Amino acid sequence: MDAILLQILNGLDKGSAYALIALGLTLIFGTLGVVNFAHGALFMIGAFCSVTLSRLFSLSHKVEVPGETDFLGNPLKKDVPYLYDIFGESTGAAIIDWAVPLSILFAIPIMLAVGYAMERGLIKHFYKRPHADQILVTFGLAIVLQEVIKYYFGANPIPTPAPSAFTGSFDFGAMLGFDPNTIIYPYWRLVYFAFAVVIIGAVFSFLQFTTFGMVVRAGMADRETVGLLGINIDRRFTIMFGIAAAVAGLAGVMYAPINSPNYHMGMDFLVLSFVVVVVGGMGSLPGAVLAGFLLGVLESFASMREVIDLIPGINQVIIYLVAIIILLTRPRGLMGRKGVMED
Amino acid sequence: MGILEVKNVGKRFGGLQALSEVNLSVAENSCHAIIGPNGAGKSTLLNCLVGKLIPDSGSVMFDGQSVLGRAPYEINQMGISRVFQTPEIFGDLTVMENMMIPIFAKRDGAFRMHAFETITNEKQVVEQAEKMLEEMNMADKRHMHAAAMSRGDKRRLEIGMCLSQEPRLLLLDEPTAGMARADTNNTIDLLKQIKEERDITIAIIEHDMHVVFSLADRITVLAQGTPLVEDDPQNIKGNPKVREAYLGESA
Amino acid sequence: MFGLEKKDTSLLLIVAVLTMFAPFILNPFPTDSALAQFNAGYPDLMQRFVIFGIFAIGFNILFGLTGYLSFGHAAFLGVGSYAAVWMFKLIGMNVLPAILLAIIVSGLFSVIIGYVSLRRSGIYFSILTLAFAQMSFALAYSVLTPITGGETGLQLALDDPRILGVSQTAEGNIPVPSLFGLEMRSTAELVVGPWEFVFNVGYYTSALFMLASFYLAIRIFRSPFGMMLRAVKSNQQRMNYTGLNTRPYTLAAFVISGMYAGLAGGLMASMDPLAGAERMQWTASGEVVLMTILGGAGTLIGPVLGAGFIKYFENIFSKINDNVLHGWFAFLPDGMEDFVVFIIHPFIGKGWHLTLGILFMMVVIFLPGGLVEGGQRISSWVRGRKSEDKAKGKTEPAE
Amino acid sequence: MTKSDVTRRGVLKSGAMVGAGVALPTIFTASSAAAYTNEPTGSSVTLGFNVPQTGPYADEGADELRAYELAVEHLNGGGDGGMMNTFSSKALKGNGILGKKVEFVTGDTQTKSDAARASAKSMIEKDGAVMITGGSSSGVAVAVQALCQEAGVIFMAGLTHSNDTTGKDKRANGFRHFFNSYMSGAALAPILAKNYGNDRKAYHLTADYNWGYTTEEAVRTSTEAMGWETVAAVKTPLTATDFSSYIAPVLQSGADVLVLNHYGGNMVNSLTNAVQFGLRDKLVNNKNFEIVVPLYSRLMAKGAGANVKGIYGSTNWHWSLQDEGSKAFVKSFGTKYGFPPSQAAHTCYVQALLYADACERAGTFNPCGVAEALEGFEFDGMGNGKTLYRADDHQCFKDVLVVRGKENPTSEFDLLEIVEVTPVSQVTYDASIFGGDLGTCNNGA
Repeated sequence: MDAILLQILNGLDKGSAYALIALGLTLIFGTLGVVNFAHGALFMIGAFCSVTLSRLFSLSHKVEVPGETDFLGNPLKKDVPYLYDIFGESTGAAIIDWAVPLSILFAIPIMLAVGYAMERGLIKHFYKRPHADQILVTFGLAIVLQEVIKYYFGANPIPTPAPSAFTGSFDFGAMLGFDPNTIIYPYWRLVYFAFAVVIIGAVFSFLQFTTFGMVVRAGMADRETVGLLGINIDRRFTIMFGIAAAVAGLAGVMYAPINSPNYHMGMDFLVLSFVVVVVGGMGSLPGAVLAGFLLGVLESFASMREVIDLIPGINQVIIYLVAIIILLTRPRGLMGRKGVMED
Repeated sequence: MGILEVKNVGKRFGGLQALSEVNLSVAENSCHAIIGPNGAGKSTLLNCLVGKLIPDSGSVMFDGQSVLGRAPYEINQMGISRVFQTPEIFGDLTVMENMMIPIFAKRDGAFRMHAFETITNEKQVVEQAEKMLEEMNMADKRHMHAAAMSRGDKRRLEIGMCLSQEPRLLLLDEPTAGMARADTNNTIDLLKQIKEERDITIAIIEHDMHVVFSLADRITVLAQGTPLVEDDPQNIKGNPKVREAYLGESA
Repeated sequence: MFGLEKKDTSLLLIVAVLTMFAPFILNPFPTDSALAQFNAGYPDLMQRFVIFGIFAIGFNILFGLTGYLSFGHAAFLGVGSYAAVWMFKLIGMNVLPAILLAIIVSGLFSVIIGYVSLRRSGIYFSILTLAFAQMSFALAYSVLTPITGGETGLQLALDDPRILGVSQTAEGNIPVPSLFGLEMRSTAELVVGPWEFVFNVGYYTSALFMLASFYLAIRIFRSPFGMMLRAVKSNQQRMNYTGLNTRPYTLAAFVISGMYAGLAGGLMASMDPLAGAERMQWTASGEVVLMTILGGAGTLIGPVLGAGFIKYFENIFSKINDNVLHGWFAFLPDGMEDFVVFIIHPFIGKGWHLTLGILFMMVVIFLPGGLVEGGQRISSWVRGRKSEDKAKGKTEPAE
Repeated sequence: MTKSDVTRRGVLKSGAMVGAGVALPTIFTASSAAAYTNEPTGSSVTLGFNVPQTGPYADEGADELRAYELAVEHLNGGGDGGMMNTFSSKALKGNGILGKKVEFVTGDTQTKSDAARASAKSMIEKDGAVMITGGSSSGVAVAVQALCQEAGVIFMAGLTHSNDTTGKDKRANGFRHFFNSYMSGAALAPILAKNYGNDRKAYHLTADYNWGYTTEEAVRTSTEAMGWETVAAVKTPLTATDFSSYIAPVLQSGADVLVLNHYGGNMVNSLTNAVQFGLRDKLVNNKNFEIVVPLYSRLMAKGAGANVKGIYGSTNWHWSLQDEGSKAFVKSFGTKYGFPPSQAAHTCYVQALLYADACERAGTFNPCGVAEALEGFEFDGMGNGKTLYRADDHQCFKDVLVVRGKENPTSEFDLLEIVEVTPVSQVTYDASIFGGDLGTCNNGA
């Protein structure tokens, strides 16, 4: 029982990332009808926003430490961040410590700008082209973006820790009356899950309760009709693309402490998140979220050693297996609409 | 006994009863029109005839055989060809190729792995296709991309493709919808010619009364998913029920 | 000739001449010149050109004709390689049975995957093939290690049975793949002044297979079957209402292209008897997509060009480094030289992926018909300049 | 083609046109004119450095390449000579190898066996490399080693840690300086027992591929011999990025030690996740919960950041070693590049020197001669103390370092501290235990 509860918790957390990426993908697909293979790259760029901001905060100058030497026997020079000079050592250190959450503010304008530039500069020209072309051009863009990141940040993962207040884990099991240490959950993952829920909630209420959102939803349902009504749906769609990019980017920002960002993390997530979208049903926002969490939980279950012992290798293939089964039994995914992407 | 016998067909979509108790008999070598206001269930009925939809109840017999549960391609192989509201042709292929495909389908059936023959060596098919292109007055366009043609030409090509299969029943779904007057008249002339020159049964779904009365031998009026009346064209013209059914919509 | 029309015959002959004389064409620079590094006429790369050419030709039969974008085609290449290596391990080092088995096994594998995947179209089909391929890769890398060799790949060993051959040679080495005794690695060299040309048995074996594949592809393209496949891409609705069952057509195309991939895999294993799981990864499938699009999907020669282009990039372009650049721009003033090198640096050498990505995007955006369309545009532009008055019509469909 | 001449490359490079008209075409026969593959006949010899330049191990590959460039510089008499001055064999004179200037070509393995073989083949076939070296994973090493065996050139492995490289998949033309999983286990176990006690319960997470299996096996066997119990061993997919679902059940199992048989990105992520779960703050069975990483690399430790603090592992070499060889190497590398070398750099540098030295001692580049010179070769002064290149399996036997993540690093390079230098006697094993067959040396003739 506790083992299952534990994996559900883990799965929800894994699912948060899937759901956030899939949500953005679906927004783009639903509003613009574009299959965006560069969405994983947006997630990666978000994570590198965290990296960049912590690097900016840590910009330092060398100060010689008397009496100590470096590995070559020369006098040791220590890096002292400029922030220490400006705010004093303790405040400076606190700011650096909180770089990841602060990156949210830093990332939002960047991601919106990236999304805007992508839509206006590239995607716009592909509305009328076949889906295969959209996949291909965004696939090319994903390669370019990841290579650019690799050029500037290297191939190795870059550790980007969460604020020290969030390190460690709390004993969830003890709260529920299980034995201590049976269900532990890292604080930062809890933050991530809560963050994902907030973002998902924000996107849904934005679409539900604002006029802008209503028009966009109408546009998702029937693009031509709304166009006929004389509403400038294209501009709104551009904004939607920016928002989708921001959602993916924020998912990446907060993900940085969970796994050290590297240049290929986008591609790692891309395939999975596409599977998520397809399982959820192309164009269905609730479907994307549901499938994200569902696959996260299933993946967690499949990695239990009892399960692996029973079916070796199941943890390697579970997501794909589920995708195949769902696609064959429910062609439109869990909550897909009729007629979407069927040609 | 008509070549096409529709008996007690009903179809529901969720809460909407699209068709109920539809009975229809299309006599061989006649031109039978099905008319009715928007939402009367004309397209649903047509889709039930060609295998796109399966009715919830009733039977559809073509030449004594049931078409229900068969895939569209099987029904086509039985001898029913369909012309769509917006021309469905192979836009990326040339006009000549468009014309050859149905002939191959007629000759070779639903699938044949003829991967090691060359099209140009299929003399018989080529001849038939060229003949049909001549008949359709588009021999000069044979190397054109089908997608690049005018709407009227596309319609003409589609009809030609259907005819080249020598179907026993030709189904037309609003063949002149959205056409300019001149194109409409051309299409009417073409259909008239087909009707006169070939042993073919035509079932046509149409909105445009001008087209219907120019072509039909027999008319069924569909309203709210059920046949209102079936009669000869001249009787339909004066029928008050029909006027009533149409007045709500358009004149 | 060969039952082909004149235009196709000349295309086939051109390709035949190019492949047969590839050792000369690919080594245009004297070995002692600075440009020698652009020579591509060494056996391994030449083999790769034609083998990936086969792979892309096959992929194009599926994607170019039917429009079904498979993101899992590398799985068939991988399965073919494994089959071939197993043949080397169990039966003997003759390449023919190995290649034959590779084609059969990947054919069977593609029947299964195709049968399931082709129940969906569009992006659903892409995701299904991707899922199957990723599953194959993940399993081959881990739990199937006894069959696939896992991380290190499936390789020959001195104690393999090889019932129709020898386990080890007289010198105690593993025997090498051969065609009835003609070793794939045998190479002859021709020296003309400072030039050096290499003729390799493996290359010519692969090249003959490539020509046969190319010929077969032409026949398929020009056949009623090929026309049906293009019709599937153009309008499935019309297909169905014309009495044609699209499912067996697409499945046949899928299996044929799977067998092409198997042939490529078998040849790869014959040239180099080791099969690694990475050749099944989805990025490897992505590569053949890049090749086909870059060259020109749906055209006959495009995929071959694309394959050559990408392999050249991967093997030659990636070797250009800063020193080479400084050599090229030495004529510039020092500051300028450094600046130019600085600007170009991210795009060359290990940055070749970046250049490839940009190039690929450019092609998809501006040249949907790939390099072939580019060539056609240039030639029609040249012709247009010759006879300016001739009004330019719609670009003919790429052949 | 009047001035044409069909011959082997070897003849061409020595006699240029001398053989014109004399040498009859020997078409389609594998090298009969040359004595062995790519026999260097001019004034220079070409070595092939096959390292990952793209892909996830690109940074490690870049460090390997730096080491090779340094080695070439030293071999050709440039720089301060580095470890050539401390090397016990004095055959190298700083005039290249056998009087020929050392040149090199590079290839990109992409850390894929296919790509690695392709780049190695290109260097052999196109550039005439007489030796291939480098690499950053066992899969690649085994694949390239087999290729070199077929082609008839020497392979000097780079970073490869799996037992298979010199075990099941060993080849007569291949040589490994780097240590292996077995040695890691043998070196680590006593230290773990000493620090953590003899009655620990271990939980293994193992990367689901060859290297993972051999490492798990090695650590399990050697810790169980010390009295530890293995509670569970779970395989994790290579492609996994989030290890939470593997790590969360660890505490439930009653284990008090977690062994991460992961390398590279896997290691960075699994360790980061394990620390996030606060495992190391826990008290299980009244003992502090501990984490062990059998194979450490400084470059990877950098990726995991502060998470490595206090965690034990093993490594082939570390720049803080204070023997003369290591100091000399760190000095010349550090002076040239501004930071200390990684263990990958060290092993690659040493391999290049060892190869050159073997050529000098053998008096030939012929792979069979070189192999003979390397087999059973004993040397010192290369950073790991007295070292033996064992003839039976071409594996180097030398001291193994047990290291621990440093609590207070002074720089971004100062992440590990050496806990113990395990003497070679403790990590030596019988060559037959891993099976495999060297076969016979192939010189391509």
